[in-house]
Amino acid sequence: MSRSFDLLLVGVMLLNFLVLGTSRIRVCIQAAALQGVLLGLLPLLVHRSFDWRTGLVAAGTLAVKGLVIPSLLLKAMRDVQIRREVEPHLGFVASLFLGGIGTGLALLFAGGLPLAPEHDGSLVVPASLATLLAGFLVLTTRRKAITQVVGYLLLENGVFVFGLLLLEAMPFLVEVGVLLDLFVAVFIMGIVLDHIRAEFSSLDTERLAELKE
Amino acid sequence: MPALVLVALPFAAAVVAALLRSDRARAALLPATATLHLALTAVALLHRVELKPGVWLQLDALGAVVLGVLSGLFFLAALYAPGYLALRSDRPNRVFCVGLLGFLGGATLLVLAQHLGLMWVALEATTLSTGPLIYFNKNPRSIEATWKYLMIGSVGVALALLGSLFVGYAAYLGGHDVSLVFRSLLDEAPRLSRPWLRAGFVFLLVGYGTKIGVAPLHSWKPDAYGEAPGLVGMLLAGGMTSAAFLALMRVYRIVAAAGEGAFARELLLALGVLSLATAAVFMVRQRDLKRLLAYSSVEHMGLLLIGVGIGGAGVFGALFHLVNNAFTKGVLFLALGNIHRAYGGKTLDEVTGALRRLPLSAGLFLAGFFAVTGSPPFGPFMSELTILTAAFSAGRLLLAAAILALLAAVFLGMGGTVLAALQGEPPPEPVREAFRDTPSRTIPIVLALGVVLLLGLTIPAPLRSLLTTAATDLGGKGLP
Amino acid sequence: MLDTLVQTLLHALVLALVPPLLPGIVNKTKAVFAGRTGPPVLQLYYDLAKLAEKGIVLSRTTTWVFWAGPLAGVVTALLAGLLVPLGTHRAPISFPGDFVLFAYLLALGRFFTAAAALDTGSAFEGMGAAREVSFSPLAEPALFFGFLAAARVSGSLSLSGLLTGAWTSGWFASGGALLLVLAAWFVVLLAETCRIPFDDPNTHLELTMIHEVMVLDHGGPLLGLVLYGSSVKLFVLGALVVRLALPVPSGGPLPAWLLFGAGMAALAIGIGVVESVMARLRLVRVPQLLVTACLLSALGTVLVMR
Amino acid sequence: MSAGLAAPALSLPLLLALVSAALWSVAGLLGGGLEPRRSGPRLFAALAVGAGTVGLVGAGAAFVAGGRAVPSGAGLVGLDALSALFLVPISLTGGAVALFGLGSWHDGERTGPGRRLRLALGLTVAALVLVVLARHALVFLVAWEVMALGAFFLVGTEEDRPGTRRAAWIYLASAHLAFLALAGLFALLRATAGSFRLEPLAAGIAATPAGTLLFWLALVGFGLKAGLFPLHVWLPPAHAAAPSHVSALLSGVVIKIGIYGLVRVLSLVPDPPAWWGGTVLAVGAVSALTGVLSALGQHDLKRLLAYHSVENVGIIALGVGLGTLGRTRGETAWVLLGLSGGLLHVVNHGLFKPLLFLSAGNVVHATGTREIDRLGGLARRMPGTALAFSAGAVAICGLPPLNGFVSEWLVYLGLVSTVLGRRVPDAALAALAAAALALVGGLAVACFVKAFGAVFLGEARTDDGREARDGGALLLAPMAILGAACLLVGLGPALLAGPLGRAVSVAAGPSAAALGPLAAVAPLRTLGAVAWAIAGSLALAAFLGLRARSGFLRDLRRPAGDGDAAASTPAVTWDCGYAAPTPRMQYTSSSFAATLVRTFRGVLFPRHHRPDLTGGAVPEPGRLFPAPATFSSHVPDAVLDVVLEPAFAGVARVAARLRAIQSGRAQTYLLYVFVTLVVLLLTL
Repeated sequence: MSRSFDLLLVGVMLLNFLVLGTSRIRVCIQAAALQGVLLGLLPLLVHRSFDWRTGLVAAGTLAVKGLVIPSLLLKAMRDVQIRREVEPHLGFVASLFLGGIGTGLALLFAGGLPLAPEHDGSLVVPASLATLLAGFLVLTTRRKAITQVVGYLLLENGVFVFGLLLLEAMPFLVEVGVLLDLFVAVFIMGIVLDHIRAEFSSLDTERLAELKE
Repeated sequence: MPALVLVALPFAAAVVAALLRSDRARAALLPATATLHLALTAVALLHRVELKPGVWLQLDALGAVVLGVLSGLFFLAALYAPGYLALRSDRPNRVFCVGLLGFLGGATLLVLAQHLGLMWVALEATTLSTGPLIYFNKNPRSIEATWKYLMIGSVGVALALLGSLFVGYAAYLGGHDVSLVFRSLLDEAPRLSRPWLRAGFVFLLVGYGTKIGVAPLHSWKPDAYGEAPGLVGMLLAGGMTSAAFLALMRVYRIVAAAGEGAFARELLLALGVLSLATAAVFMVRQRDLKRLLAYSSVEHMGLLLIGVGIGGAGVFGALFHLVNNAFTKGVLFLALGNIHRAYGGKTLDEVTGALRRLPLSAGLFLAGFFAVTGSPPFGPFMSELTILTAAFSAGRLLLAAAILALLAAVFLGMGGTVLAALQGEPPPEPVREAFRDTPSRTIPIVLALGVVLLLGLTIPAPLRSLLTTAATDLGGKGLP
Repeated sequence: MLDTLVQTLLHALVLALVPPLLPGIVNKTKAVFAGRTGPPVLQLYYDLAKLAEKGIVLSRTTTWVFWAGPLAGVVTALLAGLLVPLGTHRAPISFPGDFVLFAYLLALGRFFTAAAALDTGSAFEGMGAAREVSFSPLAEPALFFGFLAAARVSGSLSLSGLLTGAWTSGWFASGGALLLVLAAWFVVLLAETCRIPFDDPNTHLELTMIHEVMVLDHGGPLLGLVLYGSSVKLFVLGALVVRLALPVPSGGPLPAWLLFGAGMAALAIGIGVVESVMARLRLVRVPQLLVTACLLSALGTVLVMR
Repeated sequence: MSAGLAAPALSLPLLLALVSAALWSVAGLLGGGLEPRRSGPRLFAALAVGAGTVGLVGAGAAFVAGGRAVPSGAGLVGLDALSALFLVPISLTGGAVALFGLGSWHDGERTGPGRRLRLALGLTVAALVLVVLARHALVFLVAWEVMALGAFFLVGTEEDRPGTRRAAWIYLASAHLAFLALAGLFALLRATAGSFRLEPLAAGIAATPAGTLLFWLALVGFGLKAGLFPLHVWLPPAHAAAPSHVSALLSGVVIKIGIYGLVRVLSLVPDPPAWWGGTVLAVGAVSALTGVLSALGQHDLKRLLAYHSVENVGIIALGVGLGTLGRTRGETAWVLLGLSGGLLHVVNHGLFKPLLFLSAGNVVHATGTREIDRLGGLARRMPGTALAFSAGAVAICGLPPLNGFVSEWLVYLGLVSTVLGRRVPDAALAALAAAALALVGGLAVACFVKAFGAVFLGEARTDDGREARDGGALLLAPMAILGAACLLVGLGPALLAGPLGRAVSVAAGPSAAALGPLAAVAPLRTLGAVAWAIAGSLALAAFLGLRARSGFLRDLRRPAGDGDAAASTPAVTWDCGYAAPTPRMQYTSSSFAATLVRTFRGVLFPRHHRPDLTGGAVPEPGRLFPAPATFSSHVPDAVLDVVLEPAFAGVARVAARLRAIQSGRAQTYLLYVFVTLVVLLLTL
């Protein structure tokens, strides 16, 4: 694996911290978008030989993760006029701290798993797990529905990173299917967000805790 | 190539439904599609062939069992749907019908998929298509339920994807050309990389376990089942869970073939027992009937995992229980749907004396209650007895005793609520036109109960052989 | 054969005629202790004869049960008497487990006597009935533990066998145990026949009585039957105690009968003495005394088993 | 059952039994289900009586045939002496109950419940027959559950009355717990013996852990149904709430099925450990004692009778336990006496308890109350019922010359022969049991003197019974039948020696061959003769009493008031010359039992509701008299009210607290998913 590849992965991980650290939802979304763009570039670096499949996957990823979904979220944010994630269940500093621990754990865990020679020493596995954890952190600690969607995006990005190891293993159809599913999922979430806003005139998930026991 | 048609049919119908103008036509489209699907299923079941490597869509024994359940259940739901939608004619049903058909298509694809990735795609599709169904009632409670369902479901499915990738990488390290087709994975199983396989199984267990709804991953269930219309609840509790269970079983089969079966079974047992306990805790004095059924679903999914975890004849019992549970849930959810309509509520605050106000539906609900709590001569009893016997045969006396104790607790919890709702004096008639039992709204329930009763009295030979094959595929054995 | 027949007839005659004598002896003893002349020993016979002449006053409340009480009392007591060996021979009726019949016959009598008392609908007689049926159950275990001990000692299952056998083998082997049983049975006797310290047969304070208060409304022949019945009961239970306590001398029936008669007389005098020297217990104390009796004979059984 | 009918080799008795079962279900379906307008009840009664007769004939035929029939009917069903023995009370009581139902339960305003009642009744009895015929675990379980659920609907017949629903629920809960235990039991049998057939197990299983679990499952499952202490909790409420003839069926037959199952399963085990028999024996003794004690404290006539069922089942279990112990020790006498005593008591209790419940039902029907302290003096208004009840009372107290005495005597005899035995522990246990049994007998007498006296004797305490009448022949005939049967068994126990012996030899399982004839250890002929003597002398006494004062018979039928001066002078109760006594001054049942209840307060936990003397009870300055105050007392159920209710409340509280984990926040739920993932990953 090339050095630039690992650099991009480092960038992905740093973006996790940006998402975890900021209270401004716009920044969150843009960070996720940027992460999407990086993910879109990664496939091109995996293969020494460029083929049309990789190109399509890269393009699709760029489009979906980098453009469409972020713009959807930004629109939703504008509609409901919220700027900041106020008083999350876990403070931003603490989130960053946990994110750091998570990244460390990811490195440890990945160390325990065998790798193919060609992947040896690459940051793929730790990066993927770290992003996954970051996604989970956002999902479990943030109150605004939009932020949670961002968390879900991070989660998916983590999975995607790992998928790079299997680019040639994964048949094209599945790749596309995965992308499509992700897109539809977020799209439907967007719709639901819209309804939530219409129903509660807010995107605070505290309102969504009526059903108990 | 019936497989492809089977998958294509519902999606095509969904498109048609989306295009159709009139709500009544759309409502009518459902039974038509369901009947056709059932017929095709029958054909597919009759002409099953041995698994060929490299084929992506094919019906093996396990798939056949679940496909039969799925198609039959959807048929009943579709029979029930027109009457129900006529009752709710105040709201458009386009999204609803499309969602239903999409669910059928996704689930069928899931059952037929012989490829790890494709199977995942199908499951995600089913998840997404059912979201709108839960939101049918369009009130704050239902939107909350939908939100949780989507969030938790999607996260679970994402974890499952990572798990699938792990398995794929395990194969990659196995050093042969990576194809995620089950057949080849099974053939190569011994050479898969154990650490990745185990990790992959854990992720898949958590991911698909979320869809199956075993504790502690069940948290979306009561909300979703509680707020969705009766027939959706039925499809979720009987169809979605069964399909997700099938997905898990396919993975389990690979893990077992790779020689990690013991490890996997321990995890299954742990989650299973935990589910039973959780269900018991939440059923005690549960005032909401639909949530009660949701926890009952948690309980029975737990039983499925336990059956597989025990191994031997327990696997047969688990698969048989999957069939029984699906149709029993059909009885319960549809009957409860009627009661819900009649009282305009589903908690003990509104519902009392249902046996007087709605004799037929309430009677069927009572029968379903006895069936689901494992009373003979209904099917669930037979399958639970099989699982229990397997536990004893495996020498797990404590486990068996624990199962018995938890089942008792579940009965105590469930019975109190159910009887309180069915017996006693009904409240004065509501002002709006009184709901009555009509054939269209009761015949599907009677059919479902008939199936449950039949399965309790005897296992038809074809089904028996099918279950036996499926059980042996999963490393268990059939009834001695 | 003939001998058996004669003995049986004798048994029946003694059982039928002698009982009213016992209360006479008891009262005479008490009179002596009190320094009075007291009624003649045969007083009860005179009373019975007189009562037989009288008419009956029936409460409008009563039914056939009111009659059944006295009759059943007499019949069951007599039948029970046929189970207890008196002379040298086995009792007229004797079979394995007949001691169960013995106890349950008395219970049958108790059932109807108490029911008859309730039949009058009087608060006092209800109270008496309640006490009668409340105290005697506590006496039953004492009785049965005794039977069991004697049975294990003698290895026999019938009253005749275990009462006789108890002496021949038992007293030397395990005398202590049988002594305990004897004590317990004496207490049971006092309780069952409503004697001091359980009940005072000739008090007239209804609130403190048990047996007497049950029969307040029985008059004339019915009262006669009641008195006769209770005397028979006294005789039968007494015979039980005496047969356990005394041996059967060899050398023909005559000495045996004489010894038995002497024993019964001694028992009656003993009761008289107890009644003269003791005071009635408070009713709440009665159960405790009975439980003590049970413990005594239970201890006896344990000793026998050792 | 269908398989049973289809099977080629069906012995005649078995066929008859199956026909009877079929008739019962038909009766239920026609008489209850699809009712031809008004004739439903009559049709039901007719079919039911027919079914009962067929069942009796079948049982008789089975005894004649020798009663060791191998399971026929494809091995699904079979009829041996043990099954036949239980078939007798089922058929007899079933028929009697159906007749009584026709008398009391076909009045117009109760048609709806009436139909459901008949349907459930027919199916329940059919299932009962099938349970005793079953030779295959699945047949057994299915029939068992049909019976259990049928009984649930029977108990809930009058669900509109207060307390009925709770009673039905308590019953259903215990029934299902029992069923689960049995499912576990048969699953275990299947796993160990390798077959669902009810066939003798291999030796040595009893000693394994599986064997221990097997015993406990059987004891709990069947004990719950039989109502052994402390599993009896459902009995009192259910018997009180159910229609009286249903109560008769419940206590006469349904709870006996628990005993049947226990005996049947024990008979499958070739070598029961000593502690099995000992445990059953001890449990039996405890149930007998607690049952009769709790009965003493009741004011509700039917609850009182229900507690006596606990007592009698205890006596039965005592016999069964003794028999099992005898099998372990190889003492044939214990086996013969214990088992025959227990089984005979099953039949006897199946006769006199329905008799009591039917007469109690007649009282409730005529007065509309079950409160003993509201009744009184009914003997003059309902002489027939009074006679029936007194007969039942004498029988259930085990008093000669009626049937109760025979079975209790057999048990006593077995216990005493154990006392004479060599092993001191056995002897001590038996001695304790015998003494306990004696105490129980005495207390039972006390209790039934109270019940009989308070309900039928003295003066009516309230107006409830003013218009009470005996009711028609349909109500009296069943009682007459049952009473006659009681007397018959009492007078001719020797007649039963044969069938009883056969049943015992089946119940004794593999070791049965060694058993001698029952008559060898139990002189039943002598006992019969003595019974005749007792009955004769009582009759003679009655006759003499009649002659001496020819007022006797007239007193039987005499309405209050007019007497016969020549025979006897009518007057008011003298009562020590107490002036103007009123009926309310009579000793009530509560005060009657007060002494004993106080003596045994340690186990009865009597509750007193005293007036608050500091408050309104003392007069305020202005007023002369204190405000009216009330005092009441009741004896709660020592297990249900004292232990279980609080325990369940506690559990429910804990569960409620645990439910906080379902907080409603998606974030929390996702956290659970995450935690699960991490925990499972740690197991790698």
